[in-house]
Amino acid sequence: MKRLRYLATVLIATLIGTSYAAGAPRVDAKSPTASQHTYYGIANIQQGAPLNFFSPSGMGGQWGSDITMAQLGDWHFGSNMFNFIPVIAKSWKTSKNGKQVTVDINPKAKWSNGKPITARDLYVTAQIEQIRGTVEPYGLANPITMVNSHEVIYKQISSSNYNLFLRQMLFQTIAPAAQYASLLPSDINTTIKDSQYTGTDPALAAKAKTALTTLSGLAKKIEAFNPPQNLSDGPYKIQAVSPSEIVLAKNNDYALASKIRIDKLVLRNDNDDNQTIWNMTLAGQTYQMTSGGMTPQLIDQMKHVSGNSFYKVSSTASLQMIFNENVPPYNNVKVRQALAYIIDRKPVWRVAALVAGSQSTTITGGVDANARAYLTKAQLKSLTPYKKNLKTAAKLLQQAGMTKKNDKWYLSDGSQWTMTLYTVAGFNDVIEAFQNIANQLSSFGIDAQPQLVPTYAQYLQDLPNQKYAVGFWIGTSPIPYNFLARLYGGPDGYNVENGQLVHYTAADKGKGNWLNFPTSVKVKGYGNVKVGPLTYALSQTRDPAKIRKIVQELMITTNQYVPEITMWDVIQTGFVNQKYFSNYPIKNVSVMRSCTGDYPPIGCWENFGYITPK
Amino acid sequence: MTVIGSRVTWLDTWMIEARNITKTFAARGGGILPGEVVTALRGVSISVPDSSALALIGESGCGKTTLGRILCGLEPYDGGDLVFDGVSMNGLSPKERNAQFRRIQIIHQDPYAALNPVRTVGKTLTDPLKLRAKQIGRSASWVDERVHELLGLVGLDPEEVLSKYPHNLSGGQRQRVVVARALTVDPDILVADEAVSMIDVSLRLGILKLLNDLRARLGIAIVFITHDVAAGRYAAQGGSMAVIYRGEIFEYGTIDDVIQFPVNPYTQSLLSAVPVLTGLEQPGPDRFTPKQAMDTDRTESGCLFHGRCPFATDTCRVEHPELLPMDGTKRLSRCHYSTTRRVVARPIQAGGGVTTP
Amino acid sequence: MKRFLLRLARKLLAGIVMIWVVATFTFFLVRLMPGDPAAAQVESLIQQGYSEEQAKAVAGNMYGFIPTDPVPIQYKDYISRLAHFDLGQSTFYATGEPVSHLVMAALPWTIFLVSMGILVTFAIGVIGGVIAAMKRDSVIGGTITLLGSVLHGIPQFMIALVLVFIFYVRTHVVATLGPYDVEQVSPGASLGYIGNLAEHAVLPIAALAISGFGFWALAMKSSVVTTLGDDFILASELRGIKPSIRFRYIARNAFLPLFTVLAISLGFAFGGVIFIELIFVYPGIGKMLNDSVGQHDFPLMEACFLIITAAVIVSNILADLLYAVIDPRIRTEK
Amino acid sequence: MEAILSEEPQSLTSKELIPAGRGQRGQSFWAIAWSVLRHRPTGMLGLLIILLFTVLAIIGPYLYPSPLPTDTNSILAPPSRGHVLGTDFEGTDVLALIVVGTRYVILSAALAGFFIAFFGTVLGLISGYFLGWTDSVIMRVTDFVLTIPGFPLLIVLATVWKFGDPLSMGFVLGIVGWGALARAVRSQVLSLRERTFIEAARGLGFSSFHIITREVLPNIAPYIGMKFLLGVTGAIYAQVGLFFLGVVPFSVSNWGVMLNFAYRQAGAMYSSNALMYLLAPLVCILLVTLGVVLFLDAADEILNPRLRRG
Repeated sequence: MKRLRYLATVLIATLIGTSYAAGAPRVDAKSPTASQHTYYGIANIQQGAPLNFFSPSGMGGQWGSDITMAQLGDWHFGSNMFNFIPVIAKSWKTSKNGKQVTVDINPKAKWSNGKPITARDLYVTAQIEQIRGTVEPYGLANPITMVNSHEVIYKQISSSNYNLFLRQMLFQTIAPAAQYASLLPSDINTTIKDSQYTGTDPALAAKAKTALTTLSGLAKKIEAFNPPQNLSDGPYKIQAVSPSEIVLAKNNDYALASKIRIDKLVLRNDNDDNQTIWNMTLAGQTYQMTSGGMTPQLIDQMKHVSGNSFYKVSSTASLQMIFNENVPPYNNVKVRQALAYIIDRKPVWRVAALVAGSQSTTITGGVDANARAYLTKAQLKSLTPYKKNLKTAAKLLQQAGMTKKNDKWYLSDGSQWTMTLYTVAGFNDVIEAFQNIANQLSSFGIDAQPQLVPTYAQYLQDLPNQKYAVGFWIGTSPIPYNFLARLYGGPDGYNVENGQLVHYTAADKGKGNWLNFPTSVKVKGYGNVKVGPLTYALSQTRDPAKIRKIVQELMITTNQYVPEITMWDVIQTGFVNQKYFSNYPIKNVSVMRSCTGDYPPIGCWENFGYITPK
Repeated sequence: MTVIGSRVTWLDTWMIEARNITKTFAARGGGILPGEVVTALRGVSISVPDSSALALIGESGCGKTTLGRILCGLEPYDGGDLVFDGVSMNGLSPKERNAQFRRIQIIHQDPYAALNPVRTVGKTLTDPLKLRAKQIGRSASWVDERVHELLGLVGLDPEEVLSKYPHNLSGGQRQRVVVARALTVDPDILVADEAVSMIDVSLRLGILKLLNDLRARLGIAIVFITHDVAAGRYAAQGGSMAVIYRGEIFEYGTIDDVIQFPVNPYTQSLLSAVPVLTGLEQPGPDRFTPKQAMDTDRTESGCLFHGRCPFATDTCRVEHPELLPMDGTKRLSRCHYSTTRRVVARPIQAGGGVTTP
Repeated sequence: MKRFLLRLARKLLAGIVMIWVVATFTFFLVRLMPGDPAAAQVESLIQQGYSEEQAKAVAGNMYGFIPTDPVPIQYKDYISRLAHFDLGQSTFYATGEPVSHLVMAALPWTIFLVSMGILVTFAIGVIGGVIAAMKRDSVIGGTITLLGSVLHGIPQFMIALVLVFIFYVRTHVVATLGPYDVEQVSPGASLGYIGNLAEHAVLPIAALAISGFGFWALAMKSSVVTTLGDDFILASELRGIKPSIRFRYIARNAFLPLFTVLAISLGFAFGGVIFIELIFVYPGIGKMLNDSVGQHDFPLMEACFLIITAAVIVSNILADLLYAVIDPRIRTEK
Repeated sequence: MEAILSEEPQSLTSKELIPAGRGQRGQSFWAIAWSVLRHRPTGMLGLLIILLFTVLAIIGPYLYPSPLPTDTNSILAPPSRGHVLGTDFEGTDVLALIVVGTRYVILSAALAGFFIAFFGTVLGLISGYFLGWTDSVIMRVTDFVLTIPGFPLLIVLATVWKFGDPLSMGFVLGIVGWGALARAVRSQVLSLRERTFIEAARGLGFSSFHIITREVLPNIAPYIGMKFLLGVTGAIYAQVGLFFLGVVPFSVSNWGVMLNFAYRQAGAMYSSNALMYLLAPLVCILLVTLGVVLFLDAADEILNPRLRRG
């Protein structure tokens, strides 16, 4: 028995040891200062992720923690115009032709260590973005000009006339030169310049290739860099992180610190299948939650919790079922139209997105709100609504050479028509939608089956590799060029290289064209429409009337040729609890929309002057 | 009688002959360490004549059971040879050898373990008979007849036992079923390994009688392995007896000779240990007990028995004795000093005298 | 003793061989994956702007072998890295982070849960088993036995869900899931932290205990019943030895065989705690395994699986040692 | 979850070798089974539950032909006259889903039990009967299978293996779970070898195949039968666990998928409407396993005459 007792002692000692090791502090664990206003929220926390927002899995970009020059302000459907509220920048000026932007830095803008943000930080950041290749599509010329310590000039290269240049420059996340400059070699500008050569001189081309290799190596180094200390804090500084929680404190060095009224922000990790979100909301323990895919009944219950207010903001995204037109029969427009007639989109929406979506009534490539904003009343009326009509569908299919035998549809080559609808594990709304669509198709005589791809990353990787004939994606952005380029841009083989539009066909493997929409189609009232160049033109003009005309043309083309079937328009929903804090922007659609990217949107809302402690 | 090499040939016809069989076992638990080796048989030769009987007698662990199993082909041997009707087993293919070994069937000590508990008596007998029917080209109906015949032969009522499971039978009945099963393949020899030691005393005689009966009626030879001298004597009536000690035959001769007039000290020590029925028997005058218990004696030099033998001399300690014929008798003995001693108890006559057979 | 050490050495060797086999198995399993994840990684790196050579090198770092090399060479690379405890780099979680770091951060949580859970389960189960055996004709004994069988038949994740439902969803007795409350305490060797840790561990350990109770109670009961039938116990009864002393006899002798099972079950619990970690949000190996499979982070997946297997092997060896330490019959043998 | 993979508690499985016969003369197997079940109402209940689900597995898909009707006007509806157990996320009757889903669960679990019994028995028999190098090889493989933690292995395998149909699910569960049985069967065979009837059979000239199948196997059949039943319960846990984690393919009527959706999507824990969507598969899983557990004791008694009441 003595031996057993000894054994027990050893075991207990081991336990205490492991429990200590389990909690070995990773982050500075000072006890929080006495605070007046603690705010509870929910976030997706990746413990141990590097404090580097260039890293694909870094911790930047949450709770408004990355600092940009400005924040997207007011905008509305049907226009390319935006307002911005300054953050690091105090003010900016755009040249008349829109190709040059001069930015003046806010003297109050400081890094988390209290040092001021200077022109050099912006200069180094621009270099880093050149290395990573992220600013190339916008035509930013390298290097940028430092006028003085607080003023810089961004220029577009001569061949580029990108109309969202200002927006792009202002949204740049700024990196502290003190940390990142040491990663860059002194001749970096030469290397960048060398890499941009596109001429025919073989010596220079070889040099360009070497330069590209150097740059991609540097990009990797930058992404892998894990700074010992985060200097780029936004409104909040991380105080402590545990696997289930993160505690943040107000950052007094933040440019807009005067607008931040929360002293301490406690965010619970929601990496447990919504259980934390739901439980905390039902208990009134979170002051803000963003959630899609909730049942109406859950929403009802949450509404009854004291202080909870439900909000619902129409978003700019839609869920689209898409076709790979390399794969017959989906290359046949009649088949795509027929599918649009077979699928009743109302039950699809009801099953998948009753709360977090609104029924889509148009097929134009954009959300209904976009269609209403850009199309005239007459045009709206002339759109084919694709209301469920099995007779029309059958007729279209017969015209496409298909036959129906024993209640099953057969392709023109005599094989039975089966459909695999690809979606991603965990994307429950899409799974539910595809399940419903599969049922509808099966009742019509097309054997359809949803199929789950394990990860979204894999799905996005397989999509351009033409692995799926039928899939889904999320049509995004209110900006006409962006949502139309989703269909007639990169995925259809139209790429911008050095300010020029280049088209690759589906045969150019690995060049990204997998939608394989015809380069030119005949559209009633417009004649031959060349979708690629027309879409590109959207990014190159600053004339609102011209933009409107192009959008109309492309929307009607989409409606007639159905490269996608919009299943529903996404609605942003969530709750805020007004027991301890009030003045939420939930009625301000612009603010709500511009803060959707932040999770949670607390810091973003505060930048606009919202959220007041009671 | 002649001894040529180690081959005992005092009979002209023999069915089975073991020549100089040796066998060792690797002790367990060796693992990657070289294991110890236990020597079971050190060159044993016996022969079993047609429809004769041979009793193998010795203490437990002496190798008699191993020898029995080797005879039945259940155990491979390391050296020597088995010769069936003049055919050497060493030269046969495994398949041919198995066919030969089928002629020798074993009757195990524990009749319960020897029967498959989930099969009825009928099934136990039918299966081997079916195999037999195929071999000798008989019909299915023959199998049925034969089952009844065999059960009759071993003295069981077919109607009563056919559908019974082993646990429904008495020990004696089970052993009879075992015998019947052995008979299904028409063996020439039955090796009975302590065949009655686990059966109620009251039923033993029946089984022994059955074995004798089979010998008499069917001409089946019996090899009777036992530590019980009386049972051995009864079972191997008219046959011969081999006394085995630590893997060697110490004495060999006709059964009555060996028991009445043992010449080897080891045989004598065994017989001395046979209990005497006080009042009915008188102990042999030369009775003695060995100097130490068997398992403490592990000497490998000289006579293997010298450590326990009260008559051992220095010669015994050094020189290993051979199994040699006694002058003028059909008797072999392994001793430097073979001599007859009177160790067997004799019945007391009504008149008080002692009979001399 | 020499014999004992020799046996230990043999077991360790067998364990290493086993780990090698498992590593080989997962290596080829990953090669079997549709679409070859390593090659896909190269592809996606090239798309990110890497040159082909660099992409291969980077993916090589991630997986522990160069994806486009012939399989035998890949295998050799992989094994030789493994021999240096280089498990490659995560492809999803904190890209480029050595897998060994991630696994080492997760391991303490699993060890904590598993060892605590097993100890509590074992204690409760053994006591229940003894009672069930001693009073096996009474209502209590019958109830324990029945409860044991029923609980043994309920999947662990159901019990965990029920506990979450009662204490987290409905009554809010527990405010947060997860291992501790960082808002209230900071990790360190403080009493507050350990208390907080213990508080949060109550539910997951309860789930482990409830689902494991049946196993131990039934095993202990049968062990005690067997011991009760032993000759020496019967003899002690006849000799009139005090019941309390007899109880110690019984407990000790019934207890011994279970101790080895305890160590073995420690290893299996490593693989079995996945649901508990997921439902109660403990960032342990099991959760990491599940997440890495979900994200197709194969280097991490391989590492998690190897660690879990190694845990089983180590606890098997531990079981062997324990048995030797506890059981006097084995201890005295040479 | 490790039930099919690890050693069972001694009280449940490591019963001594069962030298079972068919009992008294004249009593058929069915008569014995009936008399045991009559005296054990719990065993009878277990058998009835098993039978009920087996019948559902057979006729289920005929009761509710595919595709099941959906009604998007009553999504996640609470129980009502039309939908006794409510509806799921697309308005399909939960009862219909449960009934249709029975086939996959029962069939794959039965197949898993079969494969466990098959691999375990064959390998254990061969290993224990032939010994020597065959035994060494098989036992090393068995050690390997026993050491690899089963459920994590299933999760890892899910990355390559498609569990879509019951056969592939049952097969993989069988492959993962046979180790303990093989080892147990081997030791049973070893102890049977001590019994001389095996030797006698060899002496009579029977082939090894005959001896293994006709002499050895019937003796351990009851033991294997029990292991089969335990394997079935283990397989149900394992597959439902896999579906619950969502690592295997999607099928609306799969009980594990129902659990997953009810828990993660419908918030069944938080809203009473969807509670039946969560509870129905849960209760069914418990019922099936309870049925097997209850029946186990009776089955033990039927197969093992020594436990039979005098």
